[in-house]
Amino acid sequence: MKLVMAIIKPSKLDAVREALTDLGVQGLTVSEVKGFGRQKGQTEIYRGAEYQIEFVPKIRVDIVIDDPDLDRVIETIRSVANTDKIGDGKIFVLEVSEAMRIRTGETGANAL
Amino acid sequence: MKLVMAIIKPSKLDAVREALTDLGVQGLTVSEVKGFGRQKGQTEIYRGAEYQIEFVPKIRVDIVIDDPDLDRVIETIRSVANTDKIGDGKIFVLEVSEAMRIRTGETGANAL
Amino acid sequence: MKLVMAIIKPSKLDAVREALTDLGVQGLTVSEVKGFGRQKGQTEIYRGAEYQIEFVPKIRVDIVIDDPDLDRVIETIRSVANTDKIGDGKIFVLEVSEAMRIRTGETGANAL
Amino acid sequence: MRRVFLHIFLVTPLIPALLWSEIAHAANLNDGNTAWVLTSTALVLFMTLPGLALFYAGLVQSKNVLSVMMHCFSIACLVSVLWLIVGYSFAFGEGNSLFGGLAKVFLSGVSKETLSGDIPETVFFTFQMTFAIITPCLIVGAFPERMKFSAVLIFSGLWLLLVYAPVTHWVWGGGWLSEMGVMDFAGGLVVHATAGASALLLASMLGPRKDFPSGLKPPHNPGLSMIGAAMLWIGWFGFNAGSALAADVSAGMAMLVTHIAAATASLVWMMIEWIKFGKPSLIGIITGMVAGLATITPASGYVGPLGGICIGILGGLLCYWAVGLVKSKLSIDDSLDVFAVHGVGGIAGTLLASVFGATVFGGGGLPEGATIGSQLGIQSIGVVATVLWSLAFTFLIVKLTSAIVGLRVSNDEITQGLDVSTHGESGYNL
Amino acid sequence: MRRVFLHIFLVTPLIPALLWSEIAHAANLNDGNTAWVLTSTALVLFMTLPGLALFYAGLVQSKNVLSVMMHCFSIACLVSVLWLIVGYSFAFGEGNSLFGGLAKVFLSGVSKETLSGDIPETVFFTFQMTFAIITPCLIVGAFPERMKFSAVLIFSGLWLLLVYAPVTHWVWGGGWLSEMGVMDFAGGLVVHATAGASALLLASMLGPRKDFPSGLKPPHNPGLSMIGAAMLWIGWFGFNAGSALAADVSAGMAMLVTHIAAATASLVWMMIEWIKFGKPSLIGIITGMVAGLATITPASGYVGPLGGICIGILGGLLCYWAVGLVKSKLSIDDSLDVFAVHGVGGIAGTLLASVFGATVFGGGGLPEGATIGSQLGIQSIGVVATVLWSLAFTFLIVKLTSAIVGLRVSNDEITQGLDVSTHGESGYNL
Amino acid sequence: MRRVFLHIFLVTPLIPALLWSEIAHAANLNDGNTAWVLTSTALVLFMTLPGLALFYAGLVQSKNVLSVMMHCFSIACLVSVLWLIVGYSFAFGEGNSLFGGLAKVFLSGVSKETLSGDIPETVFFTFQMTFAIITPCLIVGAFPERMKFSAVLIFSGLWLLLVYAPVTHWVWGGGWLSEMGVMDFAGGLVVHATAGASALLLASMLGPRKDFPSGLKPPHNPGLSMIGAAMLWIGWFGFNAGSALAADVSAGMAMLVTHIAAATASLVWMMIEWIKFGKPSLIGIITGMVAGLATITPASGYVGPLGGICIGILGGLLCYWAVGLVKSKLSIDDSLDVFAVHGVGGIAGTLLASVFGATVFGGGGLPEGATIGSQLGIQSIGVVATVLWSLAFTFLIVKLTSAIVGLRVSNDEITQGLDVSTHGESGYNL
Ligand SMILES: Nc1ncnc2c1ncn2[C@@H]1O[C@H](COP(=O)(O)OP(=O)(O)O)[C@@H](O)[C@H]1O
Ligand SMILES: Nc1ncnc2c1ncn2[C@@H]1O[C@H](COP(=O)(O)OP(=O)(O)O)[C@@H](O)[C@H]1O
Ligand SMILES: Nc1ncnc2c1ncn2[C@@H]1O[C@H](COP(=O)(O)OP(=O)(O)O)[C@@H](O)[C@H]1O
Repeated sequence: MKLVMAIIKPSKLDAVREALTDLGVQGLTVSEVKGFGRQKGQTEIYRGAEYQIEFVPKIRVDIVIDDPDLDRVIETIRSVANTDKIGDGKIFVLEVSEAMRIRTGETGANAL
Repeated sequence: MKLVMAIIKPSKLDAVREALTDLGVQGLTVSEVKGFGRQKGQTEIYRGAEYQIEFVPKIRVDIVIDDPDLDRVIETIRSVANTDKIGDGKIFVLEVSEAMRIRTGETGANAL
Repeated sequence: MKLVMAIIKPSKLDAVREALTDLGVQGLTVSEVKGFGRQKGQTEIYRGAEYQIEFVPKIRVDIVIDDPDLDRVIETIRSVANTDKIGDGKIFVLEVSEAMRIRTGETGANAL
Repeated sequence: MRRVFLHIFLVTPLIPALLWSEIAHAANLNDGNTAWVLTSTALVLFMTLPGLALFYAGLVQSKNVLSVMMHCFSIACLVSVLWLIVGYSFAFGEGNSLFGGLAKVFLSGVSKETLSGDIPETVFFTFQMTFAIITPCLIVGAFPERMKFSAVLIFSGLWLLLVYAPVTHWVWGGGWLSEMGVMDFAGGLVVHATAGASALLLASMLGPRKDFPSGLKPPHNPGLSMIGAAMLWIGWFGFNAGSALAADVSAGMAMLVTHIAAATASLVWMMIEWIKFGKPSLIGIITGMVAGLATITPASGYVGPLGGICIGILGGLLCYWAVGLVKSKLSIDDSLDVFAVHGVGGIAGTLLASVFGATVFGGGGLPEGATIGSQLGIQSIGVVATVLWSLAFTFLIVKLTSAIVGLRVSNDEITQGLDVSTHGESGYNL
Repeated sequence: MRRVFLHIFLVTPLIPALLWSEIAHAANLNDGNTAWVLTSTALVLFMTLPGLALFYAGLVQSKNVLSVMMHCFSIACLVSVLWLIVGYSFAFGEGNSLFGGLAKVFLSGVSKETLSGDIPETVFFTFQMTFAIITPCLIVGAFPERMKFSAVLIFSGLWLLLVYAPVTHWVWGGGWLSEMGVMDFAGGLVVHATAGASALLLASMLGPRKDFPSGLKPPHNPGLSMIGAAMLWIGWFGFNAGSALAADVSAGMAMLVTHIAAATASLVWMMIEWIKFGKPSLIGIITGMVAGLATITPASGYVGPLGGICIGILGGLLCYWAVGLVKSKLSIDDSLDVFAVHGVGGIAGTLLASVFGATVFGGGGLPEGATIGSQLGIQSIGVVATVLWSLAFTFLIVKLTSAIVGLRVSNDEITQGLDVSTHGESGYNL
Repeated sequence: MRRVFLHIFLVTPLIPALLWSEIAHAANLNDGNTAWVLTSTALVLFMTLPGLALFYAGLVQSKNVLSVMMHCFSIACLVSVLWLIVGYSFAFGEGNSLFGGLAKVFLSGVSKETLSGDIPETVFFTFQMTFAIITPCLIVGAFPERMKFSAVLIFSGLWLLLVYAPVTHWVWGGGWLSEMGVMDFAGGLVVHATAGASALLLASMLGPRKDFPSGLKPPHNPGLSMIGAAMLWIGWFGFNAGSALAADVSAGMAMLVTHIAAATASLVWMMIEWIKFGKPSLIGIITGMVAGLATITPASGYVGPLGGICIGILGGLLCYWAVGLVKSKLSIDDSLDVFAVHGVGGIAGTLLASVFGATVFGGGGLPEGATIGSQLGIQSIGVVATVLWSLAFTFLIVKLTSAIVGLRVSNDEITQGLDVSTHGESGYNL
């Protein structure tokens, strides 16, 4: 199994979720994160003084999938989350050695 | 070493932490996440209009442990976090190649 | 490629980010987490009753890097985040099998 | 409880005060009334800042919370200055029966000592200014999360002068509606009908929020809205009971029926939700409260406790029904229901004033010679005239504003949220 | 806008009011006093909405923040309607020395023009209504995070009629305690002792929160509680100084001692925490403030500055001690310390009124013929009677409510939080 | 403070009011005026609690939000008690032209019935107390996020007695500045100049926040600051119009010009930001509001609508400029701009009062015999004396405080945030 960890723009979350569901992905987990990269945070000005906001709000989507689904999932995320603008984010893939559904104790791909 | 990444119900956090501590786990890291899966989010109604909340609040617990402890940790989490209801969550396991305690520079299992 | 996952004290975030940037790291992702470990949370007292706060606020920094950079990155984080006090945190390293930049579709080390 | 006390100690310090009030009467300025109208002025400003700003801010998404507050705050400031320069004159200058004219521009002819009735005209001016402030701020609920800030200011400024000030003149400034005998104690026509009708039209001309109607996010902070609602309630005491312009029996009854209508409509809304959805919500009960208050407003000086209860019930039912109507049937994104709550409430209350104002329903009595039927006719003319005028000029002003600066921000800015994209700041850095 | 109206319809609905104002004048309507009681009414309502709602809401967990606000808001609405229908009559009808009777049901016999002392009776009615609102809302602090919403409403409605209204009649409505000469200026017995005693019993019958006492989570938003506390302080000026029912020397001194007692008790609580734990907390200082205010309430019309200080010190010390007592010794989950702060404060203040009300301690003097000792006896009778009555009827009402709808929500609903499970909304979507 | 004024200029703009007040004096207590000053007292306390506390709390980082509230709350309590014990006497005792003396210590000689003008002296005392409360609380903006809590309290207590009380005596208590004829209606010198000058010096002696000036974090909750700002605006009606000590024509005009200056300065600040940065911010507009209010304060009883507008414009411009000056040129971390906004505003307003107070600029007229030039001289003396005294004693008090308990918390505590490290609680457990 693979963990696909996608860092995307917050405004793309709903579209990504829908596209993945259409693909048959059964579940995913989302966290609010802050990103630092080529895209710079905005500058806020308070009472004339500049405050540099270093970080940009991003959403991290974690999806554990069975190996054969990997390419389709990556491709789907890429196509939906892409706006051709700096800061669209990244997709990282990690190996998952085990998965278990807490409710049933099922393991492996059945747990997803 | 292994990273055990458990997605559980928020109300189970304290029980899981206690059970793991009893087991001898020395540390863990917790984040607030939102889950999407078989369990659907609630529908909220404002002024007669329905708002579908797609995501359900979940807690993600990350525990890095030495290989031999893996089974006991998984089993403990499962037994404590289980309510037999949809949405109890998942346990994923990933390989950790290196660990270091920042304070001392210790590495490997000593760092945990 | 490697995912370096560093759990550090919130007050060290800016220093770590700057040191990594100086090192040439192009991007990173940050989340607010709560840690449990040797360092205990504070006790808060309300109207004479004690409330034990089990968890301590921590920052988790995720950096995906190319293999050769690993040692320098770890060493840099360690030296900057270290205060010699309990609770300085951990650095974990995981293997990343694939990376993609959403905007361009670049993969591998080019995506970082 | 001094009242009880009085029974115990028979000699009291109040006698001199009594004599004093005789003297005051001779000298015309009534200090008790002045004290109450000064207080009411503070209360009505409090309704907008921070009351209404919070009520609305809690209902939008967190990325637009500051922009809504900014709308209310900046409109309040702009209107204040315009009111001094020309607004007050347009509304309360002698003028003719349609328009107040320019005689009181920049308060000319009004000195510190000038009285209006038995209170200083400066106090009357400031009290009225707080009404002029809240009315365009009500319309903010029609366009949050998408309208250009420059357009907001241009629209609101013009609207004050072309809609609010004239209608105020007609109803309270000695204009044709008041000559005809229309009853509008505290602003069912002047405030709620004008704002409600204009909001509906503006919302439809501006277009909906990006995800309307499916895909909307729930209110980001209902508790903030509750704080705002509670402040509106408190402030409404100044709005309605202050409109008596005296600390007298009229003010007393106005406050009583205002309170009762608010409480009743809140309960009605709560029960509807409880029965229909099984979950009575905080947003629901406070929306009912606003509906009750808007509905009682025009009638608050004329009806008795029975009228308060009945108007509360009807206000709650009608506005609840109207919310659904606008959203589902008309599909207009009057985002925070300005028309359904204020417009419908204000209009209903204006009509109901002629019913529950009658002595037979426990009211203080209709104008001499009027019957419920005849008065209902006059009230209807008031409603129709006010609504038509509001729609016509709102249409013109929106077209004009659109031509000058455009109405909507870009979709990217909407996605980012107006707080950051327009105002360069974010609401919560927790 | 009466002013304009006057110029236009020389004979109109307002005629009665006009004539009336002549009569009132003759019959002594005092506009300064009326202005102050109108203002005080707004201030006291402000204490509950949003004051108390925020004070309590900040102390619970974030998943129950809206439910606490909803409790306060819906109880306020329900009580308002009940007060009009029968509550006021039960409390302030002539009746007999135990019960006010039904003569003033739905304000029958009270017209717009009726005076109560030198202010309109409508104003007295509304002012008193705000006291009737806050008292059951205080009890909300005993049962948050676990009580069924239907049970909350049924309990509160019955409690108003069976506990609050009768005791009010005894003390302020000409009943037996007032005949006996009990001193309770602004509600130590009527408000704080009734609410405090009932809260303790209700909490123990309802059972504790799921994680009581270990495993409790700290207040989710102390800043919100601070806002509420500050509003309580401000509003309390209307509560105590408004209870003079006049803008006179009594009101002046009442406001002064109220303020001083609040400030003193706040400092006392802060110092205790500083010394005991090394950390003076915001929650601590505002709790001290409430303790000081509750304690000075019954005494506020009788004592001088020295009394204010002493009552502040004693109120702070006693309530601090009581909080620990209830939690550790009695193990009752009176969650937000209603009894320890309001009950103990109100009772202590009622007793202390007879001490610091005496001229020898700088007070305004006890009732004619009374000594500190004799008055202390009367005050004690008042306390015992009020507490016993409150306990007895609270017991019956809780049993009844429990039989009709049950008291507690399920454990699952508690875990999920009442905001979502009962009201279908969430507090913070940031 | 008209009361003091009366003794000084026998023929002035205030004459009608004067005559009036003579009559009132004969007739003793005026209930209308008393009602208004009671109300104003509540309004001014509302400015500090929760107004100012929220305004400041929203501007700091979330880990220090409670500590700022705690500063305001605890200073308010401490000052209240000190004011009763000696502060009032220092300020308003007969004394000599420099110092009020000890005659009114613990209100000795003042009974419930004692009048001050035509209102109870207890009311005058409490009204003045609310001014004494807010002034040291303003200084909180100079030292948040780093000052020791014990040092905060010691500094504030001493400052009240050694800076605030004496200057108040000079200006309003019959001291040398009032004898000289200085015009300061509601506290440009007494409140804003003292607080502003002291804040600047204290900030520079205390040292900057850890990350000043680069590395600062933006305000954690601008909406909270907006709530506070709106409450300041409302409360300022009591501050300025209440300073007429009567519900009369003076109060009416004071409220009007106060409002107009606030609105104008808000718009000015908004426009500057819009033009300079393209983003008009909520923090900006509310800062402008405070600047306008601080600037109009000393002039509010003397100027007309034109003066209100002009003072609003000048206040906005000057304070905006001063904010940049202090931060960039002086590099002093007066963190929330107390000097730039209050100090500069208060001083500018004091000087401008002599210009726009003149009849030629629509004002009510300068004191008899004074020309704009001569009065400007007197005002300047007032400014210089007030500022020098404030600086000198602030220096001494800071040195003393530093010697007793030290000024700053440790860097570790700063990093952790004062909420947890000093007060043992956290602001948001969402
Ligand atoms: N090496 C990295 N490790 C972890 N996260 C990264 C890394 N590089 C980028 N990110 C995340 O991806 C986001 C987008 O990256 P950025 O460089 O701004 O734009 P782009 O991906 O379009 O080149 C960043 O905000 C950050 O959250
Ligand atoms: N494939 C997945 N990848 C990542 N997280 C998942 C995945 N499937 C489920 N989850 C997480 O587990 C939670 C519970 O899953 P759900 O399908 O609702 O119930 P259950 O595990 O009982 O079948 C989800 O809310 C989500 O956070
Ligand atoms: N085994 C672990 N797995 C995951 N996170 C851990 C683990 N041990 C510690 N942590 C994280 O590291 C933080 C610091 O650990 P702690 O034991 O308090 O101090 P130290 O690292 O200095 O010994 C914890 O708060 C927790 O977030």
